[in-house]
Amino acid sequence: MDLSFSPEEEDFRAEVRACVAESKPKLPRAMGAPEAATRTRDDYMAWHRLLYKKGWIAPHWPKEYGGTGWSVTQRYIFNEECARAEMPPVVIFGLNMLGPVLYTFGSEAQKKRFLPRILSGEDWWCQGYYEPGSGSDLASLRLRAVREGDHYFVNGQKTWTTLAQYADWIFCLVRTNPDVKPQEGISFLLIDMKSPGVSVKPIIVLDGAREVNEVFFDNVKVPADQRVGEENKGWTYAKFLLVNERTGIANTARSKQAVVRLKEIARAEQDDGVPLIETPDFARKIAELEIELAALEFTELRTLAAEARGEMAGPESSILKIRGTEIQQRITELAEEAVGYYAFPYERGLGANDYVGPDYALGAAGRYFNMRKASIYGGSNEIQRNIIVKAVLGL
Amino acid sequence: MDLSFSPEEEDFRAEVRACVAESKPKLPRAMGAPEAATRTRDDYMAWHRLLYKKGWIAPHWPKEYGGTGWSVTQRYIFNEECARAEMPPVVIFGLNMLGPVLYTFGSEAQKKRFLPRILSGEDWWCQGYYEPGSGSDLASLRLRAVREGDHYFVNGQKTWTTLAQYADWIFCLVRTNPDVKPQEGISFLLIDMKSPGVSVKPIIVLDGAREVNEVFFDNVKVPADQRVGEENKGWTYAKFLLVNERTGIANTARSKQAVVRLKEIARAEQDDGVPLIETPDFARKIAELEIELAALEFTELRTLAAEARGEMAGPESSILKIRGTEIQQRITELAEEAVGYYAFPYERGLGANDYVGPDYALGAAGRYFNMRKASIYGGSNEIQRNIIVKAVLGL
Amino acid sequence: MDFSYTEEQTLLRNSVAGYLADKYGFEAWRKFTRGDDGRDPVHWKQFAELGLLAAPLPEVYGGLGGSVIDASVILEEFGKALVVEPYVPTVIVAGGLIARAGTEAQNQEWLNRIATGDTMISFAFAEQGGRYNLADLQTTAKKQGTSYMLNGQKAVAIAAPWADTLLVTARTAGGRRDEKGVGVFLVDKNAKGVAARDYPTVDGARASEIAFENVEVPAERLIGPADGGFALVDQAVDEAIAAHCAEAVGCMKVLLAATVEYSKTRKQFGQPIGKFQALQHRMADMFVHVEQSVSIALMAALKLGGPERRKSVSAAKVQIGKSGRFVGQQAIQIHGGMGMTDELSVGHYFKRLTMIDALYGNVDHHLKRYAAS
Amino acid sequence: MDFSYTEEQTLLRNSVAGYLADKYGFEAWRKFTRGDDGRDPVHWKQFAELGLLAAPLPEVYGGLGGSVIDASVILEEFGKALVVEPYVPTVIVAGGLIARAGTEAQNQEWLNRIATGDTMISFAFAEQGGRYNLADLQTTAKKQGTSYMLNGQKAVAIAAPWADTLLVTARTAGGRRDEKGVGVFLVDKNAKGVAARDYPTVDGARASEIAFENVEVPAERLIGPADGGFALVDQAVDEAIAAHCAEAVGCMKVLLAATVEYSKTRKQFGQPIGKFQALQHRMADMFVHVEQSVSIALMAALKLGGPERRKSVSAAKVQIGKSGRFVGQQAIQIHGGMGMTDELSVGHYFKRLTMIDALYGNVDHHLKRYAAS
Repeated sequence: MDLSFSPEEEDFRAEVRACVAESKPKLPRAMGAPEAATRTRDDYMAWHRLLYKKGWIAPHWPKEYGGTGWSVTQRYIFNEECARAEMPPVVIFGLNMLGPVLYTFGSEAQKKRFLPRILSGEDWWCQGYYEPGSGSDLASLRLRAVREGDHYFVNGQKTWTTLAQYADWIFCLVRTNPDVKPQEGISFLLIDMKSPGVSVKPIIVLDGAREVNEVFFDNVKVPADQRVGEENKGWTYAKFLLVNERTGIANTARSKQAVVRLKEIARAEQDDGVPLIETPDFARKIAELEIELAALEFTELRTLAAEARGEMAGPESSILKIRGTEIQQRITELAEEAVGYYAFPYERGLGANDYVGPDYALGAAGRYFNMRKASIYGGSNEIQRNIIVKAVLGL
Repeated sequence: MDLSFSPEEEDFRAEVRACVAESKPKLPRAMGAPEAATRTRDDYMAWHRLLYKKGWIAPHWPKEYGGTGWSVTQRYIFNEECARAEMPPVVIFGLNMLGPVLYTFGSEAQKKRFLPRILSGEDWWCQGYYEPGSGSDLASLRLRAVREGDHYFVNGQKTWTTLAQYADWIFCLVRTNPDVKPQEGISFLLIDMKSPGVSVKPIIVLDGAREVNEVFFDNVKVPADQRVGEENKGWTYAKFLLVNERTGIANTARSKQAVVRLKEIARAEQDDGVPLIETPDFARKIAELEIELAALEFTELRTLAAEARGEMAGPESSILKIRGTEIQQRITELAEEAVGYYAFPYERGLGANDYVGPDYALGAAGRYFNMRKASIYGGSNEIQRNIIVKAVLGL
Repeated sequence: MDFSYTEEQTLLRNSVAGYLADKYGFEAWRKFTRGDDGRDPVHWKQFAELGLLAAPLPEVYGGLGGSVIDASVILEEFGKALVVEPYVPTVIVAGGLIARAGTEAQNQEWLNRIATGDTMISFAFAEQGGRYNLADLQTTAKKQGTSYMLNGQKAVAIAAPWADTLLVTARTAGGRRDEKGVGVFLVDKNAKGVAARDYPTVDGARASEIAFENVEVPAERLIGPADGGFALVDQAVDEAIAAHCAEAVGCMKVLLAATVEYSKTRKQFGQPIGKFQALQHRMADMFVHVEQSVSIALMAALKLGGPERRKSVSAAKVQIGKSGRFVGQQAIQIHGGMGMTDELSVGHYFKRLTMIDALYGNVDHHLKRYAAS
Repeated sequence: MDFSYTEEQTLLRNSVAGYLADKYGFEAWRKFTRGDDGRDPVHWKQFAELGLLAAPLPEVYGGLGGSVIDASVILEEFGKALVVEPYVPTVIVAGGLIARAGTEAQNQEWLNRIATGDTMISFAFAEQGGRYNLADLQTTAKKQGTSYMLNGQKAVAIAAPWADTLLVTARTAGGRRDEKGVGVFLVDKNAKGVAARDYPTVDGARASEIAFENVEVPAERLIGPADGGFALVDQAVDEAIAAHCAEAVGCMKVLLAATVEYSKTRKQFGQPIGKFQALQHRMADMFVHVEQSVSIALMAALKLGGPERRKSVSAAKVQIGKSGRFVGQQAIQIHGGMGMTDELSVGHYFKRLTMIDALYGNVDHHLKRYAAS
């Protein structure tokens, strides 16, 4: 066991840090957490395009498909440096979710057609998994796809589709056979969002953001060669994607940086003339948070080490989702608490870039409200516990 | 709504206080919490006998059976004064558990025979409810009683029988019909512990105390007139007893006094030369505890007020069990924490009345260990939540 | 000891609840809180007509002489309907403070105006950098002849955009955090030198940042002694806290009921999610939190007039702050994605409970105050 | 970065686990911990033969030159078997301290004796009234010629009834809580003026209250500088904490496995209690606690030699303290009445975890130390 980095790894860190430092001023505007809720498509894509040019857009893809071929440690370093510089997150739907499904299960034609455009950012993908009736019980989905000749005709609805308003394509779980066990009648379709019959309706969430949408399908015609893998085997690919999703979800690098921000607030905020961070109660809460996060970081490192040894991410990785999201929620909760009365102003009511009170308070309450989603989406934390119960504890 | 006491109630409080002050020196020895684990039968009975002489032994029994006829408020005052003076608890099996069952469902002969001896303390009762296979699932009990002529013959086992080593009698739930739904084949029997075939085996618990026992029945002959109520209707009486038990279980008066003791420890214990009670972390924990307890006391008062209005204790009273036991556990946990290294000594290893370290540390760890039982017995806190779920929330 | 509501209180509850159910439903609320004004002015008038604004005020000045329990009854119902009107600042804080410390003339003028709904008062006490210390004031009031000259800024004055009058705390003497040297003034919102920057709040109300630049306030608008206002404000805020605790109880009761109801209809894995024991026990815990909150809100109200006022008010604020977070967070979690939407009321109760925790001192602040009192 | 155990470490784990499974089962443990001596002397000898006592000590003095991870491996297995022998005081604290600060002669003598199992050392550092401050010392050591004269009392010296030697901290200079002026001495347990009052501890070990009355300690029994012992002790205690964290992980793993197993067989309401979702989710939470504890214990061990030693050790002690309570309490709760009995091992692991929390500073102590470092 050894915690230290090799000289090569230290060199790599320096290279990443330089790239990040050079890129940041080129981004359209400050992309720190407070502005996240109002990011445009261009805001998201600017960093994506720079990384693409550098050849760093897909650290976890195999080299043959345009990945970097980095070691687990290099990816860890890359994430750390990006988080520390508060670079915008790269949109994960194409890169982290669909990409691995395609290069693992897609046809050669699909790989050729879609993977390069995911890397370049030409195609923005969104995820068509959830439906009004099927949240945690994903397999109960009902979006119907009926085969006629070389096409499927798709009718029904998806919901909670993140950033669908920017999407060119959607990957969808659809029901191709309603007469078998739910898991056995699902297929995995790629659908052009510009197809006739596709419509998108925003869902406004607690902080006022338009982050998710309903997507409706009215007799949408989809070429059969846009089905990934076999018909009615979509559940396999769906689960593959979900497990993949879970490993990145701990977000410890981002959370570490968010704690740095939180401490800045707590240093600025005064309680009877004492910086909040020096009051015993708040100091304790930050310490408890940092300690949970340190433990989670080492849990993540252990998972990465197993991955580096060639072991598949197992059900234990549900821990990363559970604690990772709890920590993210806790950070936003403490920030909301720290800003005192300045949790009240609803900045959206003031127009863009306008706010009242200290600048560090901007968005603190909204992020707390918004982050409640983290224990719901991506397989609710209750579902993650069920996974541990069944797959780890064998109950 | 009004929180104040009438002049009559204040007079009553003075009378109780005087009685308590006068009685305390007559008790065989100090009966504070630290010594609880080593109390003898005589230790328990001394205060019982004094109360009996005074006519105050059964505050909640109707006057016709020897109760005091006190109002709810008087009983509240009485409990408060006894707790404040750390008078020993009165053993509840006869008085609080069996008594109400007998005067509600018992025959005239049973009332005449047993009630006076419960009041006087001549008969020590214990509770024969639980069995090795039936804990929270009480109705699955199997202790078999077969009727032959005027007698039942009882075979099997009870367990977790508190203080059975001192008991003259046991009230038992027995299975008289194994061929019907579990709840429908149970009877309620009173069994003389001196009957041939009854044997008692101690169970030593975490703090080393002999508090509970296994009780074995080997073809024990029990006269049929020692059955309470109808044959196979015992479940009704059993449930009546359990709901009755739950209302007293909040124990807020005792907990308030235990917090006083805890604060004494925290004042004596030094952390870097500062009394522990003045350190922000411990001060906060005590404040949180006191606040939970204050809320619980008012929940209890609301329940008592409903009782005074003639309403039966409902399933809401499960709150009293849940929060009451959590608070008791928390008090002992904080005391264990407060004494630092003096949680280590196992006093039982040192002989009676002998200990090392500061006297306030005596028994702190043992009480913490022992009190883990509180969320298990009397219907585990999980069962109490089930009661709320079904009977209050209707889920 | 007596824990029963009087018949009048039950009637009062029914009358408030009836009005709100009829006229203040969630869809109406969504509409008017998003409108330009952020409220529907008819409600304040109706509150006056129903006698709610007069309820806790002394009878001699147009009030109904009700008890603190009456106020709790009203506020619990207000909590259930997410009422945005400034009942607490106007009636409880300003009304209570004037009734206690005002001159005969002030009582005559202001209490009557409050009772009839003729004024709406915003309590401008908070300042940037002052956090929850009511004496941490940089706004000054200097005596000049028969007037006071007000200078400074106030933060997050809730309902100020609607108010005609501001109840302002300012330093008349002493250092920044001295308790001695605090004065309380009724300031005309339209007075020269008052500048307000209005904005919506996350819980559906409106508030303002207010700047005072050489604002002349006549001496008869000073309530109580010029440098002895702290104790008055401290008590008025405690009464406000007790009222908001009752409001929070109303919010929590709605959330619990809505969550239980939702869990009975929402199906996953072939059965209502209310059949899953992990969620059942969480709802049982929500119930325990709600009942403990009911109890402690009652305790705070009943002890307002006694020697344990500060301690029991802080105790209530702590319990309600914690329980409000637990109940709110779990309500959203059990509602799942639906709980995250602006469309359902659940999230709005959650946000209101969060803001009640921030108001007049959060859990940590009141834990310290509890331990110190 | 590398998170793999070496082959040697895997062999070491198997060898310790094998011995303990064979010879140190729970029934044997119950018997000898209740015997007069409280232990079976054969085990210490066997630990020596297995090379466990030598494992982390330098090779030149009879050790095996193992890493901190080796110690963690051993301690985790010790935790699983509730080992009562004073491995940590003897090998980690005394061994580590002597190896770091001892003279050549001291190293030769003592490290060899430790490695061969020829000595058992109790670490007598705690004092009544001193709580968790290692510098809060009232025991004094006064230089007199070539000796030190020791006076004072030590509290809860774990394993002292079995030890031949005491590692004692004493004030050589300065005021009661000064970090400067702490000396560390190896004191013969049988020296004149040493009086011990022995007793069992709640977790199955033995301890003593020790009084020193004019005990003469030769100067060659002073380890390190006469008044500079604090930093030595501080580091040795951090190493002890890392070791106990590994031990606690062992305890927790056993509790989780036992609880899951019990829940599969224990039936209530016609099904195994492991089918009740409320309990299932609680066991999932136990699993999360165990894994987080594994992680942070690893972190503490790996950072022992670096600049973040104090911070990461305190972090680990906090996490393990909290997780140990959660896992222990839930293990008992899910075992129900059976968990309360002395007969089952569950309660003993719970008690050991409770004592590990109390040892060398509990959660609150290390939260403060974490925030300060």
